[in-house]
Amino acid sequence: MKRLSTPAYLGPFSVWILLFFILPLLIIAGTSFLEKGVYGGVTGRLSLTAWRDLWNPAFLRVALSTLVLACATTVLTFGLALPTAYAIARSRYKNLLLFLVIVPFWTNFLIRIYAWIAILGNNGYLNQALLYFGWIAEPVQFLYTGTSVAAVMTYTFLPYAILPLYASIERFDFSLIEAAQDLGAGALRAHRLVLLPNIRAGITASLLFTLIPALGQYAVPQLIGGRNSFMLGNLIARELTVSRNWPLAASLSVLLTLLTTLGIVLFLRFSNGPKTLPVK
Amino acid sequence: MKRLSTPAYLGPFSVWILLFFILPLLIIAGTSFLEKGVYGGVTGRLSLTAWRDLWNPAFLRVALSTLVLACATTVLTFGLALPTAYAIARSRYKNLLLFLVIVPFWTNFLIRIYAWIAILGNNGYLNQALLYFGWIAEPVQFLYTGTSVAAVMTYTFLPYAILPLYASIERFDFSLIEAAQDLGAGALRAHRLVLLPNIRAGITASLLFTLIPALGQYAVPQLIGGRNSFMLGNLIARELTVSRNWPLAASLSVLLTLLTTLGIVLFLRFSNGPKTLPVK
Amino acid sequence: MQAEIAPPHPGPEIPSPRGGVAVSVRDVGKRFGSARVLEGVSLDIREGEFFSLLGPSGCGKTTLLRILAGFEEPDRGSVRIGDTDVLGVPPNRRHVNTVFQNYALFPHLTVFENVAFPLRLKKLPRGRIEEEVMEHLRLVQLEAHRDKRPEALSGGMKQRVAIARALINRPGALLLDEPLSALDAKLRQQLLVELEKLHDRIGITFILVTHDQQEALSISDRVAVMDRGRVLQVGNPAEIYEHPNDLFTAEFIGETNLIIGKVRALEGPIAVIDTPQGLWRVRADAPPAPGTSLTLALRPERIRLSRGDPTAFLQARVEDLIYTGSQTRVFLRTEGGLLQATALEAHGRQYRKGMTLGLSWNDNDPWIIPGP
Amino acid sequence: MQAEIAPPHPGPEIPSPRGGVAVSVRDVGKRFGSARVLEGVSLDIREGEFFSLLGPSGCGKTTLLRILAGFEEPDRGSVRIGDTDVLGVPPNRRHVNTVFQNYALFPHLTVFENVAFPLRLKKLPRGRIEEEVMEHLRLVQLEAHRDKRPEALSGGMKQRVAIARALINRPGALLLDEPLSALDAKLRQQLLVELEKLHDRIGITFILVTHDQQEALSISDRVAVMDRGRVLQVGNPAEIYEHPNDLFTAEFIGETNLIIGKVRALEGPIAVIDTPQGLWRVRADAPPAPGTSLTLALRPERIRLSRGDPTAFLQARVEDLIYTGSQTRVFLRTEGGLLQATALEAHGRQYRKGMTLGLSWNDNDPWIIPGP
Repeated sequence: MKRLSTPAYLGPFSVWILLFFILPLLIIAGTSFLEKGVYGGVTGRLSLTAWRDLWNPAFLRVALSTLVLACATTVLTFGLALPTAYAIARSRYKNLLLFLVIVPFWTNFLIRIYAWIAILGNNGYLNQALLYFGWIAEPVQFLYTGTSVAAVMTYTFLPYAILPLYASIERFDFSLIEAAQDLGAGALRAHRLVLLPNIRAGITASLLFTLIPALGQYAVPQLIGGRNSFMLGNLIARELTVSRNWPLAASLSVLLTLLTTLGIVLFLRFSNGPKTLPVK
Repeated sequence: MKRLSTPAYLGPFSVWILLFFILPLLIIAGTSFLEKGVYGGVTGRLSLTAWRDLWNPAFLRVALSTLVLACATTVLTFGLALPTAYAIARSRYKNLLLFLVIVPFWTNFLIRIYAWIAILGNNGYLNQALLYFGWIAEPVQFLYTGTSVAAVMTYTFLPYAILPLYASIERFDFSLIEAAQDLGAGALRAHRLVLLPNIRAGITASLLFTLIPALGQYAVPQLIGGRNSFMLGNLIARELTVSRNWPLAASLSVLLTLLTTLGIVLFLRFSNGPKTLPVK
Repeated sequence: MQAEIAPPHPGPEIPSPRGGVAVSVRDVGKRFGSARVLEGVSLDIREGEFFSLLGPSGCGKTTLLRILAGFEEPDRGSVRIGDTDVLGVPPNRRHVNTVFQNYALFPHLTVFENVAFPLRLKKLPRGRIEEEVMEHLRLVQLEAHRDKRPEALSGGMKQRVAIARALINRPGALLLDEPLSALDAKLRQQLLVELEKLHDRIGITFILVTHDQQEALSISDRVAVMDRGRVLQVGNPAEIYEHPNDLFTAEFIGETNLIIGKVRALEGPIAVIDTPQGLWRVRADAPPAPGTSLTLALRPERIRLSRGDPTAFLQARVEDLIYTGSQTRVFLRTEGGLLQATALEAHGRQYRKGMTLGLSWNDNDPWIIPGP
Repeated sequence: MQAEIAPPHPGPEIPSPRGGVAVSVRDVGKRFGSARVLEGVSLDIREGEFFSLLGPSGCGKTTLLRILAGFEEPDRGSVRIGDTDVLGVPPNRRHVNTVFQNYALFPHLTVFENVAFPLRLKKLPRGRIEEEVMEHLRLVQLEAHRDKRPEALSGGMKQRVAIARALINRPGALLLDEPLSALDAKLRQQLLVELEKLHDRIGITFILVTHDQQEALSISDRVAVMDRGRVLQVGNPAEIYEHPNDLFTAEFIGETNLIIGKVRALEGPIAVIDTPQGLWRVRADAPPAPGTSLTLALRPERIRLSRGDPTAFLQARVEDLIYTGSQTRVFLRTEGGLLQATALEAHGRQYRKGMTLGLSWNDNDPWIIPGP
């Protein structure tokens, strides 16, 4: 069984990329330079209106808060995913634990969100319980805050962040940790100096699997965040479905894509950073 | 470095399951037995109305078509994911190709869907091109069909189906294929008899990663399918956000969860099937 | 109690019992990218013989085996198995089976199902499969483990399953790719003996790839020594060990003292050779002309050591002794350099570092290798 | 040209040059779940000596090494390294370093950075690190490969990096866990010699874990033979090989003929023993009383073979010959069973299957092992 040579693959893959990435992107970019139709859609005429409309401080504020929320979510998710993935990979019950990580996702996403609303809402079970016991005087505002959006996004993305980390930790040769300890590193330091650099592929995948959907999210902020925590995804959805201003939706999308690309580039640069021994 | 003993883990994991699976499920199940509030939410009174409302032939028809669409999507996705994952795992450019698989997902989901609407709509680019060249006399109905829903869901889930398959194929010892050929199996038969049983974990993950979100999907049928291709997820979303009948949404959710569980159980039974040598 | 002692084996001097050619390789060449892995290899392997391909890693021996099995196609040359040219024939249509280095047992099947795999492919009736598989499991003494999965077996047991599975199709030749290299030293010895027994019992051609010269010499009817894609020498173990015809083989097989020299004179069949260790008299069938530079080779165990023997050829001081139990390696400092001798343990004990010993050997013990 | 010949080594008979105790293990026991891995092991390893833990896989030797390194804690007993009780001391605070079986080189670091790792942990100044690392790379002849990643190195080179890395902290003892088992036979020989050279040069205590008796005998000052969690015998290679004091050691170390017998009479220091092979006369320091059942052991190389010698103890027919180049193993059928003898190749050539040979040995060649 020789490895098949590459050219055989590049064909289909180029088609994939063209069809599913370049083409939609071109259509979106193209649409942003067209005049909007009356009931959605576009006319055939060129127009820069969508780009002019973009220079709206409100939009830019949303873009900034999108970036902040997405980064916070990514950090939070990764912080939870790394120890979880480590614990699973080192356990004797790997398959069971992995299964448990995925199980919550049997129930519909929307339903789970509404269950959380039922729990966390101002009249929700949690506030009612706290009031009942007299621990609070009036309901606490859990929902419709940036924090709640980040928390629910974290909850949503956690399994996707855990899986690639698990895969790379499970493959990691733990005798390297022993070697590092043998050579004078304490347990924590050994993990930082030897485990982390050797599971970088998993870390990268995990962070990207969180950062990219977080930047593009619209369901969570809509349901949990309310108007104050709108993200770019919500603006785009509004322009597409309510305002029916497709060119503006398109220019917002181009902005979002640029933001995502920026995030990825910055992240990759950071993660490929210093090639030398990372001991301070 | 001993492996840590299990009890240390079971604690946090039980909390995870309780908080993110059992609790939401209980709240949903509970809600389905309450009386609906006037503007959404529920009153404290018990009621079986939500369950009585469920025995509506329209709902059951949607449940059936949800099952059909989800299964069709799963089969289609798996059929595309398996050869793709195989090709990537056997290629010298694994990382590049994996990257290309994920790249399309940089752009926002909603945007990609709208780009497809722009292409496939009755006034879309494809119909316009076909009309222009005179290959068709009037626009073809691509959108708002069950087929288009299945196709777009496939497009959406493909990367999540490819990744676990890739991970297990990449780990597979291909000398086993050589052994099977050496012992008299042709190349295809060797793959069927030896590769497939040994990447079963990846196959299971891949199928579940498609089947579960497909059963719960609401965004794609709403945008691409139109009223004729509504799935259970859409009914639930409608009851939650438009009709504001939370108990009915909850009973529908319980139905969906049962359906999903049924799907998973059937699937696992099938995939764990005959333990003997699978040669006919 | 009686010690476990190795069973009979055919011995190196006995010619192959059958006359036909099992495998014939002619001028086979193979490249991977820019690396030339095989460069014009030709071999005839006789029916029923135990044939070894011996060489260091990277010498091309495994590639040659994979060409026989059908996993690689050569760039040039021809390969015949029995009467058929097998070039272009896929592995599943070739009448040979392979025991892989890592055994390549199917992890999802039990021992029984692994061995039954080839028969199930042929859709033999259930009873017939049961019968044949059990017969072969008995052959490798694994009946009791029929329902275990490979992961539950030890290394030696895995290897025996792999052998049973490869034999059940009754192949024309059994190809073994370093089957012992993953095992412990003591177990390796034991399985080598079992392998030999098996070969004697079933009588088909065995082709063994190995990097271990002890393994190849002790088990094979004939050995092909390979280096850098070429076959350097083919012969029975005694020929290979006693008359390696080039430097690589002389150094790779066993320990050898190599001394550069120049022919000074010929005295009939005896060449008198000038070396840093003095004048050596060497018996040679076709001695090279005076003035020729050459290398003399002398096995350590051919050097006789004695104390105070005035007739010895050389005097040397014992510089070091390496004790390995059954024998002692003696490192000797002569005026011209270092020489190594081997003494059976019983003799080795009498020597001490710093002692002066006399060295002697027979005229026909050293042999000549062309060129320095 | 001069053959590559192994360099000097301290030799088995020379006692350890320094007097202190480097490592002291007292009554150490360890279980994993229900499996008892170590059962009351006690050992003293002297400063500067080359000490081997020898035994089959699963005998507990690696667990003992891991206890010394600090990767496992014993269930009972004490472990001292130098003057300190190290129980409960984590690996990074112990004054020993380990060469792991798979080398455990850090794949994300270059050769230089791997070796520099321990010094960077200590935050030594840059120039000092450069200097020390290069000195140690020179020690293992890898200066030229300083910027390569481990994946680009051969097995032998990886091992040398692992050794340099383990030595750079100047540990009190170097622990080696089967460092040669992943290598080819020929390379193993060569690296064994390098390891010995290194030990002589730097003079610290080396503790080697191995399952290969040849390896242990040829390189060690002293050897501890282990089986099933116990130390059976500790001694220098000659003691271990020539006077194994139980059956396991006798069978595990080298080849041995084992014969069951019963003492018939004592004639001073000579015991006359009744065996299926006739009456044997064996010299023993403390011969057991008449009537005692025991096992006689006799090394194959102690059996002298002769043709037509009427004074021979036994007559036997050559049943099989296994040729391994430098020597021939001769399997002999006597009236009472099978015996194995070893002949140096030069002698082995004269024997043929079916020949009848006379067997003799010295009174003090066989030794007595208690119990059958």
